[in-house]
Amino acid sequence: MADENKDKAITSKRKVGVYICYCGGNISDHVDVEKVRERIEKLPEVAAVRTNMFMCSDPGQEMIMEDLKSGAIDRVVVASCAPSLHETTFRGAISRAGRNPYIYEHANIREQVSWVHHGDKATDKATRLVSMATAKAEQLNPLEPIRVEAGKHVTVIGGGIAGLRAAKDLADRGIKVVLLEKSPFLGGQLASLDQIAPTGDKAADLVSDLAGQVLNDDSITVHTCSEVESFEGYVGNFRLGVKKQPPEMDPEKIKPPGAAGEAAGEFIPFAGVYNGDMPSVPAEFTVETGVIILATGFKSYMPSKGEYGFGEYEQVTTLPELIRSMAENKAAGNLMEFNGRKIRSMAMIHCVGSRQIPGIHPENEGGYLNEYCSRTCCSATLNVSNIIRTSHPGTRIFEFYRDIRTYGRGQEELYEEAARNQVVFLRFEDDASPEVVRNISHSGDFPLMVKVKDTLTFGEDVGAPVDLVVLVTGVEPNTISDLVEMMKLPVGTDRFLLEVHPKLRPVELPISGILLAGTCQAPMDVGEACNAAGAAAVKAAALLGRGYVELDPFVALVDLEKCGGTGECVNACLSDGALNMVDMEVDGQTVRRAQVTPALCLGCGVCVGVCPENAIEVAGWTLKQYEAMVDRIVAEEVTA
Amino acid sequence: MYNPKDIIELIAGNVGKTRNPFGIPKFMINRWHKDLDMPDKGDAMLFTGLMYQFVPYIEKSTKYLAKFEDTFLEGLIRFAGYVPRYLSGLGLSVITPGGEKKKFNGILQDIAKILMASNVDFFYRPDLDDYSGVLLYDLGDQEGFVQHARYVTGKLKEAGIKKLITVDPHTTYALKVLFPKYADASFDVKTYFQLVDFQSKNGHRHVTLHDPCFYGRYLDLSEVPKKVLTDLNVECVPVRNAGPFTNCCGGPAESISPKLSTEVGDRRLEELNVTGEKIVSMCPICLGNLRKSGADVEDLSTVIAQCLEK
Amino acid sequence: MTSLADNQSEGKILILATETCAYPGADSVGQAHSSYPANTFILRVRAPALFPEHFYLDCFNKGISGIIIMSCGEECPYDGAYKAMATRLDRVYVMMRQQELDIRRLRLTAICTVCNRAFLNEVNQMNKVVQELGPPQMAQS
Amino acid sequence: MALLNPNFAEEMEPFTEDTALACFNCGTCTAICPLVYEHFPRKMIRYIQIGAKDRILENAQELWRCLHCGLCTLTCPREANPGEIILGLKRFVVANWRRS
Amino acid sequence: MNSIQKTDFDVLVVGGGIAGLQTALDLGDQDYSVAIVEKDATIGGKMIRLSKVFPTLDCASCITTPKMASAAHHDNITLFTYCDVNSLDRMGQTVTANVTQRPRYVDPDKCIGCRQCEYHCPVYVSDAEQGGFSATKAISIPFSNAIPQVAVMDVENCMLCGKCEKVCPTHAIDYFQEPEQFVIKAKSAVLTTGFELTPVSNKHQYGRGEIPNVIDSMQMERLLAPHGPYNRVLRPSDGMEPDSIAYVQCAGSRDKSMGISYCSRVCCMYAVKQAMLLSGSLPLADITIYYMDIRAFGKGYEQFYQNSRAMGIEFINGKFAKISEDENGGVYLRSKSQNGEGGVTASHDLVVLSLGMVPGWNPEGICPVSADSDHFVKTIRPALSPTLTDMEGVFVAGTAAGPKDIVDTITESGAAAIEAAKYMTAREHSRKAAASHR
Repeated sequence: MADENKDKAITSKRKVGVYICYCGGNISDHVDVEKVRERIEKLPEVAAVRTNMFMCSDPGQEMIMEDLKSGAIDRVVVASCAPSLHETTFRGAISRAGRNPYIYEHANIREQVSWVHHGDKATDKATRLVSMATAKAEQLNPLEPIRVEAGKHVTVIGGGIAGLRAAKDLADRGIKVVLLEKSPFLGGQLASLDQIAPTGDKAADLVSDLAGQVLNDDSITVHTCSEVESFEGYVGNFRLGVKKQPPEMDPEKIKPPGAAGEAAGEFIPFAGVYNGDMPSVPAEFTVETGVIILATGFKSYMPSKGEYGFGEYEQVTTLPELIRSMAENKAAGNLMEFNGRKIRSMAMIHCVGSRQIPGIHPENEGGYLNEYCSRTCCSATLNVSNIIRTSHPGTRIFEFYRDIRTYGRGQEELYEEAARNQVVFLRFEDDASPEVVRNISHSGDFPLMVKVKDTLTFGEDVGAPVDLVVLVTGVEPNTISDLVEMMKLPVGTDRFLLEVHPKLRPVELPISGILLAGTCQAPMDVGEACNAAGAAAVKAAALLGRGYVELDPFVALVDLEKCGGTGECVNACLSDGALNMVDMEVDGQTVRRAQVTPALCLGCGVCVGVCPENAIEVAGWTLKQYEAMVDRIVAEEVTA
Repeated sequence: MYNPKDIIELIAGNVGKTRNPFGIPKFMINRWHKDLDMPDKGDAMLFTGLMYQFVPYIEKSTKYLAKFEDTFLEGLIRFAGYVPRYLSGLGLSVITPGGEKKKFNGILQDIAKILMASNVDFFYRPDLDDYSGVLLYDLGDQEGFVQHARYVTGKLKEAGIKKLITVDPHTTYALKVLFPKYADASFDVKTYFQLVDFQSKNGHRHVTLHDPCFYGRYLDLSEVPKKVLTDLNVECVPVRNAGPFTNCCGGPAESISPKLSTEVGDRRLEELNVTGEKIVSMCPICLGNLRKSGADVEDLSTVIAQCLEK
Repeated sequence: MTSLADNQSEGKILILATETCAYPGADSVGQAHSSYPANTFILRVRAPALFPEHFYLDCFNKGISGIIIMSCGEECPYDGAYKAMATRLDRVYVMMRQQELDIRRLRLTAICTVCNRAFLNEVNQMNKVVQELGPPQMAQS
Repeated sequence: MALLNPNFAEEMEPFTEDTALACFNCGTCTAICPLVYEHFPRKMIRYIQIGAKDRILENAQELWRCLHCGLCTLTCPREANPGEIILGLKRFVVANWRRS
Repeated sequence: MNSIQKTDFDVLVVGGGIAGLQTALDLGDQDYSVAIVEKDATIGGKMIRLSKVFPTLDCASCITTPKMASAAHHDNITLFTYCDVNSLDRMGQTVTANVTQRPRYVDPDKCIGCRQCEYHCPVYVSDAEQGGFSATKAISIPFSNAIPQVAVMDVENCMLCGKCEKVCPTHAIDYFQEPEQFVIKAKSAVLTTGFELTPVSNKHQYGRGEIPNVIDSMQMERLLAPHGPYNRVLRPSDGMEPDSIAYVQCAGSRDKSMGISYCSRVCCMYAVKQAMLLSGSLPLADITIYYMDIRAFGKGYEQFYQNSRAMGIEFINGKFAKISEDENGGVYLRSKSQNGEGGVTASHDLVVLSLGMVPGWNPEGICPVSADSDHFVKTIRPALSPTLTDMEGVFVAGTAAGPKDIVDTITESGAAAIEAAKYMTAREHSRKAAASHR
């Protein structure tokens, strides 16, 4: 081995160290790791090959660091899982060894080899992928991250509970915040609730409390009736164009606040806190900000016409409507009243617009299914049932459910309380939803009948004659297609915004400096939304804490010797200002050459493809590197 | 299975008439105390609740019931006039074998001896020792039960009785839990084995203790007999389902469905037989029902009393 | 070695997969443990717009039998890059025809992070094409 | 089709403190019951919950199979006290018989 | 990292599981100095001991190890492992913790993690890290990716043969090591003390842990882990590959007869996850999940659950009443049937109890923070500030404040970190204000 290394030092100028992970069997069960090691050792640029059970573990990283420190190697390739998981881990290890983290290349031999291929083919492919990585590594150069000044400033989009929480958290950490809210009110969907479960807090109190704190905080500027119209920039230096305009409101439904004499900071039921700022003419302004937190929230599912009789029978309503009616009509009495009618018995049908199953539930109008669980509705329904049963003991309640999901602290108690309050539960299977029909054949003057095959009654058909049917509608992400398009936000199959990784980076998006808070990401209750907001705030605070942000160094580099000044790259460039033609002195002559503004360069490489002289490259992702990798794909000797 | 309605009415009628479920006058049943010299005054009264005394009668009557269960005769019982004489009243008394009666009387006598040996200041008044009515409660005749309980407690209260010593779990439960709740009468109730207070290492044996449901679950008394026996050098071999998790002997169903009762009893016996040691019970119902399943069962009092004699 | 022969006869497929969409998409196929032909080699790219026309031709010249560009499509994080690349590709097709290369050897497609089925489809289809066509023969090489 | 009648729980109230309401139909009582009998005692408990009084009276005999052994009550995860419910039902049925 | 030098910090984090690590990282990244005090010999908590995690089926090690490594290497974070917090009180402006470091009988500064001691130790002991299914040595590094990589001696089982002392290249073995007492002072504290599984001994009907083929969910995690005890799933009694496996849901939750009335929140999902992993490693096995309600409430959970049903995992609605053993090592379960007859008995080769969560720490007598009726740390503003406790400047995150899955735990840890940071910012402001008044 030692002699071989000496020989290599002569033939190859780079000393690439290769570290192949067993991944505790995840890789080694399908890839003959030791065979890969033997083959890779023969490559000219390779100085050392080592294997480990868990390369990402401390001893694994230690191994790399020691080889770097001893000078045995000067480039690193780790062959393990997907780079999204551990690229930063190993770059970190290289940094700790005192080396530049960009002398690193990753070979993905788990997700793209051992988990999809088997036998010799897996081993061969793994060998090729590693050899491709070493070929690239041979050409890697140290890169320095681009440091950009970042103002201690965050913009929160959305003035619901998560947005308010994030804004206040950041202000308390000494960071200036702009809060943008589309509607004239703060409080979001929480403002349209009454008592929340299971804490028993009044939504009005929570919203008033937090919105009050936000409005009283000098570090926070609140703009209601404001929407983001344009977006540009990068972490630390985002620029948002905001349009503020008088709200479109149905005067029948909502009085324009202020008109009724509401003072700033006052809570208006089912609207939110009015901040005293109502534009009369449209205005536009720009916000320069370091980090953007998206807290765009959710909307309630609207049943389609005919879904459980919705829109067909006037006695069919939704849970949000019921909550509103109850809050507006608090008079006690043996029977609850809804729309002026006394309700002797009512049905609550769970999972309307949630947990939809392809092939069983029809697609919604937009051509999608809500396959997810809306998480909050079970507890919300049980809470409402408990309130009704306590204040209107004559009103009977039947709950039709699939699974009762009272998962959180204090929620199972709501379920038990509902049972003790004589709420009758009926359970239906996924493919046997209850039916809401007009009550004709049965005696009694109840207008509707809810029929179900009740698995709790041993699969018998059971009917509930009722005065009211309440559809427990789930939550859907708010329509923010404009933001999604503008900011290139990733959206999951459930149409909620999609985080990078639910555990590693749960509130982050791939775009550095844009964070998620609350129900724009997934259904959550108030406490969970506030936690998510706190988690986003802490990331923003850490990002901006030092006054500067370090960006990936993967930006365009011009080889001035080759550049012929055609300007093709500038024409092709997608980012305004990232590439410019400038006059400069070369060998005593003034020539026009391309110049890069690194903070604005996206690193997309469009310029690379158009340069007639091959004079421009993206640092860390050069065309030569790719060519070297292709050579390894076709090289016969690699797997020999 | 018998129509519970008929059985309930039969038993309720008997309790109403004779203050016991079999319709046999108390003086004919309760004879165990005759040979013993027990004081009629003292600190605590021994209250047998007549359960042990009933066992021979229960066994006999259920034997006949079992014979007719699921036969056409079952239906006949519905008509009060056709209730065979031997299932109730004096007729039953006549056909019940004397040896059996003697055996169960012996259990009670042993208990009295144990109390004496433990220097318990107790007395016995046959006139105040009544059936607790617990069967009426179990069968759902709440009205009948409450009425009977008031009668029993009324007598006790009138006699100024405060402390009671019981001998079986059902009566103990009735006195400790049901009487305070339904008859407004609270006594200081202890079972006899809670009062055992003498030393002996004469046991030298292994036994399988069958905990009755009422001691194990309802009254949480299962640890006491175990400790008493251990102190007497009698080792209780562990049974998987014991204490609060004990399994039923099947006895309580005997009046409605003797078949079911035997089925459950057989299952329990199988569990108990795993240990291979002699089975010891402390409840007349368990004693009777396990015997019916073919077990060789001894009463707890017998085991304790044996240590006394040696 | 037999495996070497196997791999050669299979014809090699190069996949240019975007860092934000298609590359994690391929990972997602891996997480689902869905098997696909092993003669596929994925290069992680920031945007395929980086590659000039000659890159593709060079690849075929070197012996790559098929190329799939898995882009983000409309989801592309670099506004305009997709369009730029698509127009460039038209020129590549022209050049391929000149070289008498079957244009089915080069495909542009959009794969997102959760497009498992689409990914498998693309790979299997290209594999069929390269099996049918055999190794690339270039007119001028 | 059985029609729901939730008022029945109140009809039961004079006969027992435990009116089957705490039960969430998990079936533990049925599985632990030494009777090994068709959905006993949960079936009866469910009938109270949905107010199927006629079903209870039709099947009343089943109640007297109960040994009152208390295993179900001990094991019930929601402390719904199934044993006491059965006892309460017996009282209800006896009262019903006597009334008629 | 190991020897106790620095004892004054901005924040004390009690517990080095995923919640503690995330909290510490989020605070350390804001340039606060953080101490993590962990009772175990390694950080990583329960998560590092799992196989894969739902709903992404990432390997748990892959997610946890980078966080463990970055905490261990963080300039602002100091780890104290194998330490018990004896008291945690506020004294004026300071949170003071009296801590005992238990003896490892290995000098952490000298140990290089070479495992020579472990290889040469002649005493085999049951390996709790592998669910007790395999053996380790009386001196060992807890597991391959433990942090720190320092050996620990099991004094209960060590027979003092002296072999480890002889082979240790750095002379790190110290048979006479004594517990070390020290005091940590901080401005704020975050409790991330985690959970334990519901003790099986609490439920007689489930065999109290005495039936060999009835195992708990954490043991199944080990059987499924890539570096598990057998490298495949075998049942413990006879090493047979189980053909039918049953999951008993709510085995330690939603059961007042055990004194635990709450839902433990993760058991449904981990059972579904384990079932999916099992059907991968044992494609022919029948897997049945006995449940009351499937609580797949989180992001992507419902889809995950529906996938498992499509894969052929059987779900039977009914809580389990009783488990007993048959003579062939099989396990009988009694539950209610879906329809038709009432109680049914089913036989399975292996039964997994989906045990719930109980608090990992009881503050009583240690810390004046209150516990709620469920014995988890009480939070005073669960809606708006879910990490606030009733003790000033002391916050709580993760399963210390009630059952929680990993995603929610990590998010909550971030929230606790911002609360602690806010608390310290406010204090700094008032200190400055007071100083300027003077």
